Parts: sequence; structure tokens; C-alpha cells
Amino acid sequence: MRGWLSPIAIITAATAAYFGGPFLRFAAVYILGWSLAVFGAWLLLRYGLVNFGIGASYALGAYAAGLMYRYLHTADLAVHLLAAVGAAGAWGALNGAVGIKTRGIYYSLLSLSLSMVLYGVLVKFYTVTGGSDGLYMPDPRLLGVRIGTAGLLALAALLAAAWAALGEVFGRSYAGHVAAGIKINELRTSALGADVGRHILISSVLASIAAGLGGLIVGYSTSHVSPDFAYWVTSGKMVVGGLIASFLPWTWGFVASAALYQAVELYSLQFAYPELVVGGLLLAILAAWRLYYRR
Amino acid sequence: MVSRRDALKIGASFVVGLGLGAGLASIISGRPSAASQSGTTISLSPPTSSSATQTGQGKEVFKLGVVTFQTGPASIFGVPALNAAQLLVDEINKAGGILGAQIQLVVRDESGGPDKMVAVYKELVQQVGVDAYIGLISSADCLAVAPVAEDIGTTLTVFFDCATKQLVDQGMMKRVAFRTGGTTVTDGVSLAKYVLEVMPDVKTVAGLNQDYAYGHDEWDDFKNALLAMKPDVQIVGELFTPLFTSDYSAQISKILDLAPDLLHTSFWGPDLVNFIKQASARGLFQKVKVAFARGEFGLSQGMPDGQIVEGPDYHAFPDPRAYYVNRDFVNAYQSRFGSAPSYPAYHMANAVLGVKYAIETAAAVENVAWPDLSAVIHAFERLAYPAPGQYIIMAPNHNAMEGAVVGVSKGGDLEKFKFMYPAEVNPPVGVPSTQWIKSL
Amino acid sequence: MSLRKSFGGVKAVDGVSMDVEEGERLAVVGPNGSGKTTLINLLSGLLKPDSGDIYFKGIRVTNKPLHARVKLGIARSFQLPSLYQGLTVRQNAAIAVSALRGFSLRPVDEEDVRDALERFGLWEKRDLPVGSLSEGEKKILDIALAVVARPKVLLLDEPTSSVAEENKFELMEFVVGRLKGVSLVIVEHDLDIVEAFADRVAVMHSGRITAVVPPGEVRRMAV
Amino acid sequence: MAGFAISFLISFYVFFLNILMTSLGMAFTYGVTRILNLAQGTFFVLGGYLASVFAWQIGLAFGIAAAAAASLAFGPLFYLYVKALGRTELEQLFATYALLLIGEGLFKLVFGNGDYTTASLADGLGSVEVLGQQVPYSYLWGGAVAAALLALMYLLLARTRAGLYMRAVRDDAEMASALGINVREVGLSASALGILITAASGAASSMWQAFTLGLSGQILVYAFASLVVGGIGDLLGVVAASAVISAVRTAAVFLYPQLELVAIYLVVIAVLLTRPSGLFARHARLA
Repeated sequence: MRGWLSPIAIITAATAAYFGGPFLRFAAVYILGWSLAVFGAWLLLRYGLVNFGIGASYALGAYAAGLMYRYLHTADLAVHLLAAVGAAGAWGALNGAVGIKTRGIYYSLLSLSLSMVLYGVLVKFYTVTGGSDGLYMPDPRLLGVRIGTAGLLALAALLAAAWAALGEVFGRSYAGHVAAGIKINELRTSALGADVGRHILISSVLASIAAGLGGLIVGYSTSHVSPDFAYWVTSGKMVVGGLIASFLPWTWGFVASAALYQAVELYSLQFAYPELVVGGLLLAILAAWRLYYRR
Repeated sequence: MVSRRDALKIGASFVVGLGLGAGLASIISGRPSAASQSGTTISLSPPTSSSATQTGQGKEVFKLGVVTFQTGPASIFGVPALNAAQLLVDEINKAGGILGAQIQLVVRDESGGPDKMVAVYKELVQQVGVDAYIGLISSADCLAVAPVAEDIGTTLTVFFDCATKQLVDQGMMKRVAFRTGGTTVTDGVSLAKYVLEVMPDVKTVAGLNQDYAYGHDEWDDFKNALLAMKPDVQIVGELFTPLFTSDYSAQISKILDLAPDLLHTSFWGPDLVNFIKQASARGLFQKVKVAFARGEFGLSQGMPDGQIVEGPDYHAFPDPRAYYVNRDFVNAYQSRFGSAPSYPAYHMANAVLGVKYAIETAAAVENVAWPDLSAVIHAFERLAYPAPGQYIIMAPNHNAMEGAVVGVSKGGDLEKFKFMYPAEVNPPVGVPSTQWIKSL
Repeated sequence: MSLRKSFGGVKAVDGVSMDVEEGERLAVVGPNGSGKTTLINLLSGLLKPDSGDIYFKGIRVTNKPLHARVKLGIARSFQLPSLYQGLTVRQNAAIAVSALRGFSLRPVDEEDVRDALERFGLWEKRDLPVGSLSEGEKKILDIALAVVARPKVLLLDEPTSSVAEENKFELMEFVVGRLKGVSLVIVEHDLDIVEAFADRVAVMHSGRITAVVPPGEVRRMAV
Repeated sequence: MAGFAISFLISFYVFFLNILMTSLGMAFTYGVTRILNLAQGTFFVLGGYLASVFAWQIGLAFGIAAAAAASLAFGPLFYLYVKALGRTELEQLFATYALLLIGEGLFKLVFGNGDYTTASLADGLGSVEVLGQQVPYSYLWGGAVAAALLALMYLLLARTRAGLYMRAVRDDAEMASALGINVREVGLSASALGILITAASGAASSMWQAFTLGLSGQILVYAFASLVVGGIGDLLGVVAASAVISAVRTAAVFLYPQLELVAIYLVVIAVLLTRPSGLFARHARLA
């Protein structure tokens, strides 16, 4: 039952971050939020699906709240959460339904194209969405009270813990085993009685909701959402985060991988050649993975 | 289970990784250091008045955060800007620093989007503890960072380049945030005025701009200013292209088809170069005159003669022979980096000098060794100071009233300069830009 | 109504009509390219027929996908054992158990996994990666995975191919002994096996069933 | 009307050429090795950078040829790199993503942040006037390079033993291996060739396109699109896909320019919804 320590570990880490000063508090919220998107990418990787459009869900979660605030002037957290889950869930269903027939590179490109259509819409409808400048995200309120940094950190930690718990359950579950089956040999899994399309559809929705909630949290933490959230490069980073997570043996691997990626990316910005720092790190991770996990 | 071959392979890849790491380390340590070897000293700073009457504790090190593009297509702006920052900081430090405090640059890359820029802002302010922050070229980045800066409210924050008018129109720079440059309104109005001077009979105009907020703003401001001043001008086409398009042949065909008297574009970076190359190969410049809002970088890339190019600053204006501040800046920049400073370098100079003068002025006014933030803000709101490109006049809306240089391309340079005075090309404080443009 | 399926201009199955009785073991024999595997693919739902219909216990299953037929009771094995490479025997069985459950987040019932493997004597090998099994064991595991669904009809595609000659008989005996009451459709080359285990034999040629005979007469037909 | 038609045709042709140039090498490499190379754009940009540097020293044609020749060395290196680090498809994806980032860093280190192009030299080639429209010769030469590369690939695949092996590996790597083909060596030569083609395309594109930082990733999406629309592993499919994409995009610019940004993606979505393995896929997938 060691896996059940994951949610506890996440909450503990978030609590520790709370006492680490304002920047660490912010960084913890940002990382926990981003990690939810990584979870989405990771979940689909369990099926062998490389989703280069997961950023669309991430963007939708944040835009749902940002647009709510802009047009309905509501900063209510419950409303925002519902809107984010609804928008991202619907998008996940669309992506899943549309992607059911495609696999491999075709699936990747289909999801990328879908997300880029959303990106195009967000940039194009300048007067509605704020265009490339993006939207302001308010401090969320719960029952009319600002939840503040502490509240946001608690929210992020709870969400991440909840999804870690889901990941733990998933790993042991029938559904998780079917995912492994689909990844290795889809036809065989289908011949054993699994409705592959249905599994992928449900997981797409779950992954999309996770990413949408992640976008909402990151949007709150930076008070801003922009179409960059939906750009395919953003999705690419999440896929890389998901890949690192899949190299890690723990259920909270998605949080660890998000923390590692974001920390290194932020750290790299102080150098004249940041790409070399991030690229070098990825190489080192891959080499380490190859060294330790050889069969 | 690891075979020898595989072990070797992994070992080799590790060595490659390590080599890369070592390479990185050497690059990092090899980045241009604070020590300058240039012989010329810029005589920008007035003698620092550190007299015995001052009270309070002075500062030894002044940490200055600078954030600008070092990677990606926009590094064509960011690199000259950072160069200018390093140059000026070295010169200021050599002359004794700011009130005796040596400036220490803390540089970050402006890559990763607005949310990453908020993260970087918080890191610099809350973690590194910079004394002032200068940064940002992208409008979206500024719009994301401004509310956060005001919310934290502890650190003087100067936007040096982002040209979005929203910062002013929506009053987003309330207390700690300032901008030492103009907006797209400055660009559009100055360009429109110049166009009407050199082409008084212009009848038909088309626009070709990048399809994002900046491109739309540049075009709207130019178009509206032109229409306000000459209502009989006809807009025959408004084209927008995705950022970083490599092929403009369809747009060029369309423009040749429309055959306007004038084409307006605010293209920058690879888009600007691609457009100039492809348009001149198709003979567009023989048929249509083009007004460039960001054309300076195209001058060395084969821009044909006779095209209208807006500064906002240009290294040959104000004439270095007459204006020593620009002369010293151009000479020092040229001898250290091998090329003349481009306009982002001037914008950075505005910001660095603004921070320095605001602090020194505040200290002098308050008669303290080191002024507190509110004193600096108070001083900055009313500051006017000489910068290499022009005299910068700060307005109470925390935005500089910046003028603009417009000229005509000739042999890779600009000529027939006209300087548009700040009051000519900026709305009065408190007047929304759209309303002001209509009244031109 | 007879089943038809063609690839490009090639008629792989060209008008086959047949029935399988409950508990019956029907062998399908015929030369390479006579359409035996295509027939299995049509029956299992891997391919859709160009024309014709398939009924199972009175239900038309012609357009039902693979997984839906499995739930009705039609399962299949593969000519080349189709196992989950890189996983252990137990993990393979766990996937087979899970495949019948829909998207369920409940933990996998280890008893079911154990039952599935014990029935075919593979429980002792549960922690071995499937790659390290012998060819015969792979065949058995492949069938064991299909049997998890408790099919009424099991389609066995060349169950003894790639197994060493001397082990074929033993293998079939072992498998058939554990499939009492299940109707079997066996595609097979080896006539000795067919004679020993089939109740009826369908002879296929050029996509058609040319004769259905008792096992004893197969040799005469083949000659 | 003739003027409009010709300007449409020119635009169509040029964008077609652009897409084709970016996707040919990628289609080739992916078709044979099944390595989804996120760093393919890096080699395209490398070709452009090298051509721009060389062309100023030794002239346009030699510069482009020299850039292509220099890139020959990178093919085997790339293959070894990927094979050493990534065995599964996901690991390979990871490895090429790292390479994309490292490539960007190295470009900045070596070439700085300027714009590199040979367009000024290509201006010297002049242009031909067709119905009142100037058509620069550089585009025609670019088309010739693309045709030559296609012909080279076709001859190699159809007429040589190496090509036979590549086709065998492309169709079924396991079977090819069982038949005694050294899959590794075939993959090595295919990636070397794919990278050569990509770099040569980039070098030729420098006649009308500027190369600068951040381009490697931008290019990738176009290459992906034509690869997927065309159906993997078919050269003519890639040509046809490039034509389809260019036609739709050019029509969008002329008729409804607001759609330019998303036109290409809409094509991809439409194709994948109706033909999940590409418009011109040669192998039927099992249901």
C-alpha cells in the first residue's frame, strides 16, 4: 500500500513550500497546477497515445474561468471549477471521439491540429478572448472570500493529491491493465473483449479534465491566461513531462517530473543558452533511464 | 544483463552529456562579463552629489534584473537590448555606480510565454531580491506582469519596449510600474504624419501585418490616424498573416492585384526579412511604396531605396556630431559589439538611465543617502532626462512621452529624417488613445 | 446467405455457408491461401464480410465489433501467439481478465487471474516474462487468455503451428481436455491432429468449402 | 482573370514548394526507420544556415551543394544518437526533442541571432515575366532541386539493392530482419539520406527564406501535416499532400484570409477523420 503515500507526500511537500517564503509558495502552486496537465499527458501515454494537443485542455480550463470573470464578473471558485471541468471534459470527449480511429503519429497530429484550431480561435477573436494578449485571471473567491495564496496552494495540493490517488487506483485497476494491453497490442486486447474506443474516450475525458484543472490553477497563480497555453509547444513540454513521469516508479511521479522540468526551465532562463541547459538535462535523464532500466 | 556493447554505448552517451554540460558551464562563465575593455567613457551621468549633509544608510550593491529575449526569433531585439544594458551598467559602475552602489545585472531570458514571465518576475523580486526590474519586449508579457508587479508592489518595475497601448489606456501602471518607451500609437501617428508629408496625394492604402495583438494594434493606429488626417484615403485591403510565416507569395500576389499607393506593415524578425526578399523578387517595390513600422532591421537585408521607415530611434539621429550623448553611446556600442545600436538598444538605454536618474533625483530631493521606493516613484513620475536617442519626458500616467524618428531608406541607411515631437505623437495624459487619434 | 470477402481482386472467402453445433469440434483444412484464416477473421470480427451474415445463437453478429462478439461468447486465438511482450505471464492474464470489465477503476481480482492460469497449468510460471516461455507454452497461454472470456465458441487458428512435431499431439490433448463443452473451430494443417480431435471436417479450397466430412474420410479427400 | 489565375498559381506553386521541401526528408526518414524525428526541422534550418554562410564565399549553387554535402555527416550521427538513447518509440521521441533544444542552443552559439538567407544572391538569378507577373528564377531552381531530390529518392528506392532493402524494412522490419537484411545499416543509410534531403531542401529554400532562431520547431508542423495527409512511406503521397495543403491555404488567403492560420489544421483534421491513415495510404488497416 505504499502507493497511498503519494497524496500524503504531495500535501506534505505543499505544506513545506508554504513555509518557504512567497516565491516558493508561488512556485509550488505553479508546479502543482502544471503537474495536472502532465498527469493528463501521462495518462494518455499509458495507452501509447502521444497527445500533442493536451495544451488545449489546459487553456480551456483557464479560459473558462477568465471568460466567466470578464463577462459574468464572477470570481467564484466553485463556478470556475465547474466551468473548467465542463469545458475541458467536453473537449476531451471531442478529442477522444475524433481520435478513436487514429493511432501513433496520426493521433498525435490530429490532437495537435485540434489544439491549433483552438489556438487560432483564441488569437483570432480578439474582442472576445483578448487575442494574443490573453485575459486577466482574478483571485478566486470561495463564498465571497478571497482564498489568497494559502488557499490557492491548498487547492492545488488537494487537486494534485486527488489525481495522484486516482493514478494509484488506475494503476491497480482493470482499466489500468487494459491501458497497458492497448499500448502493447491493441488488436489482441480488443480480441479479449475490451472496447478500446470506449477506454480511450473515457481516458481522454479524464486527461482533459486534469489538464483543464491544471490550466485553471496556473492561470490563478499568474493572474493571466494567454493563447500560449494552447500552443502545441506547450503541449510538447507536457508530453515530455509525462514521459519523464512514466520513467519514474512512483505514483506522484507526475508532480516530481513537473517540478523537475519547471525548475530546470526557470533555472535555464538565466543563461544565454537556455535550450542547451534543458536539452542537456533531458539527455542526462534519458541516459540515466537507459542505464538503470535495462531489461 | 547489460552487455559490454550496450554499456559502452550508454557510457558514450553519458560522456557526450557530460561534455555538453562542461561546454555549458564554459559558455555560462564565458558570457560577457561586467568588466568592460572599451576605452571611451560615456559622460551620461551628471556628477553624483554625495555630500556630507545626506542622511541614512547608502547601498553597496544595486541588483538590477533585466529580462529580454535571448533566444527565439525575437532575440534580434533582445540581444542588442541586453548589450546596451551591459554597456551602460559598466559605464555607470565605472563612474561610481548609482549613489555609490555598484550595479549588478541579473539577466533572464524572456522565453516561455506570459505565465513564465510572471514566474520570472516573482523569482527576481521575491527570491533574488532585485532592487529594480527592467524588461519585456512582448506585449502579452507586459500585460501579464504589470498587475502582478502592482500587486506585489515592492519593486520599481520598468517596461522598456513592449508597445501595447493597453498599459496606458487601462491605467495598468499605477504605482511601481513604468514604461520608458512609446506605444503603437506613437508608431502609427508618426508614420501617418510622415506619409502625408512625403505623399500628400496618397489615395489607396493596404495593410499587411502579423495576426496577433501587436500587428492589429499597429495597423489600427496607423489606419485611424491616417483616416483622421485625410478622410478621403481609401483602405483597399487589410491582410494579416500568422507569426513566422515563411512564404508571403499569396499575400504579395494579392497586394499586386490591389495595387495600392501605399502598403503599411509592422513586420519584424524573420517575417520582415522574408517579406522584403520575396516582395522585391516579385517586383512589389517598383509598384507600391511601403511604410515600415519596424523597418530598421530590414535596412541591412536588402530593403530597396525610397521606403518609409519609422524609428522609434535611429543611430544617426539625433546627429551624433551635434548631440554628444548619442555620439558616446554609438561609439561605445560600436567599438564593443561591432555594429551600430538598433532601436531596442536605445529603448534599453531609456530604461536603465531612467532608473538611475529617478533614484539619484529622489535622493537629492529627499536629501538621503538612499531613497525609499515611494520617493523614487514620486521622482520618476515627473522625470525628464537625456537619453542617447532623445530627451525622455515621463508623464503622470507612468509612461514616457516618446517622440519618433521617421526617414526614408537609402543604400541600407535612413535619410530625410523627421523627428516627431512627443506631444505630436502621444495622446495627452488622461485622454484615451482612440479618442485622441480621432481628433487629429 | 453465404459469406464473401475479397481483397482487391482476390476472393479470399467466396460464398461459405456452414453451421457449428454446440459442443462440436469443427476442423477447417485446406491448402495455404484457401481462405481458412480469413474465415476465422470474419467469424471473430477482425474483418467485416463484403456480403453474407453471421448468426450466433440466433443473434445477427455480422456488424458487431470484435470485443462485442467476445462478450457474446466468440473468442479466438492467434496463429502466431499474440501475447503482451515485455510483461509477465501473470500480467498477461490480468489484462485478459480486465479486458472483460469495461472502464472499471476497481482493483484487479487476483483470484480470477489465478483461475485463468491454473486451468492451463501456468500458475507456476506466473512471474516469468512471456518471452522466456517455450513455443508450446506460448500457444497455451494465448489460448488461456482467450478462454478467460468463457467463450461458447473458440476459434483456434493453427493451434499447433510452430510447435515441435513430437509435442503437437500432447499440446492438443492438453488444450482440448480443458475445453469441455466449448464449441471449437480449428484451422489446422496436420491431418493426424484433425483426425484425432475433430468431430467434423470442412475442406476449403479457393475460398469455398468443397466438402464437409467425418474425420476418417479426410485423408481420402486430401489425396 | 488571367492575371488573377497566374498570381494564384504562383502563390500555390511557391507554398507547395515550401511544404514539399520541409516534408520530403522527414517522410523518407519516418517511412523507413519509423523514427518520429522532432529534430528534423533542425536539419532543415542547418541546411539554410550553412548554405547562407557558404554561398557568400563560393557562390550560390556551390554554396547550396556544399551545405548539402556537409550535412551528409549528420545522418549517421543522428541515427547512432537515436539508437543509443531510444529503443522504444517514446524514448526516441524524447531523444529527438532533446536534440531539437540542443540544436537551437548550438545555432545561437555558432550563428548568433541574425537572419541568414541567400536571397540577395538569388536576386541575381533574375525573374521571368508571365502575363504581367514577375516569377523569380529562384523558385524555378528550387522546384528543380525538389524534382531532382524526388528523382534521386525514386531511383534509389526502385532501382537499387539498398532501395529494395529500404522498402523491405519499411513494409515489415521484422520480416526483413528474418530475411537477413541488416535493419540497422538500412536505417542508418535511410536517416543519412533523409537528413541529406532535408538539409538540401533547407539550403535551396534559403534562396527565398530567412533562417533564424526558433525556426526549427515552426517548420515541423508543416512537415507533420504533409506527412500525415500523404500517408506514410509514399513519396508521391507527400507530393500530393503538399499540393492539397498548398491549394487549400492559398485559396484561404485569397478568399477568406482569416482562416489562413487554421486552414492547414482543418485539412489535417478532415483527412484524418475520413481516411485515418492518410489520403494516399497504400496499406489498408485492419478494421
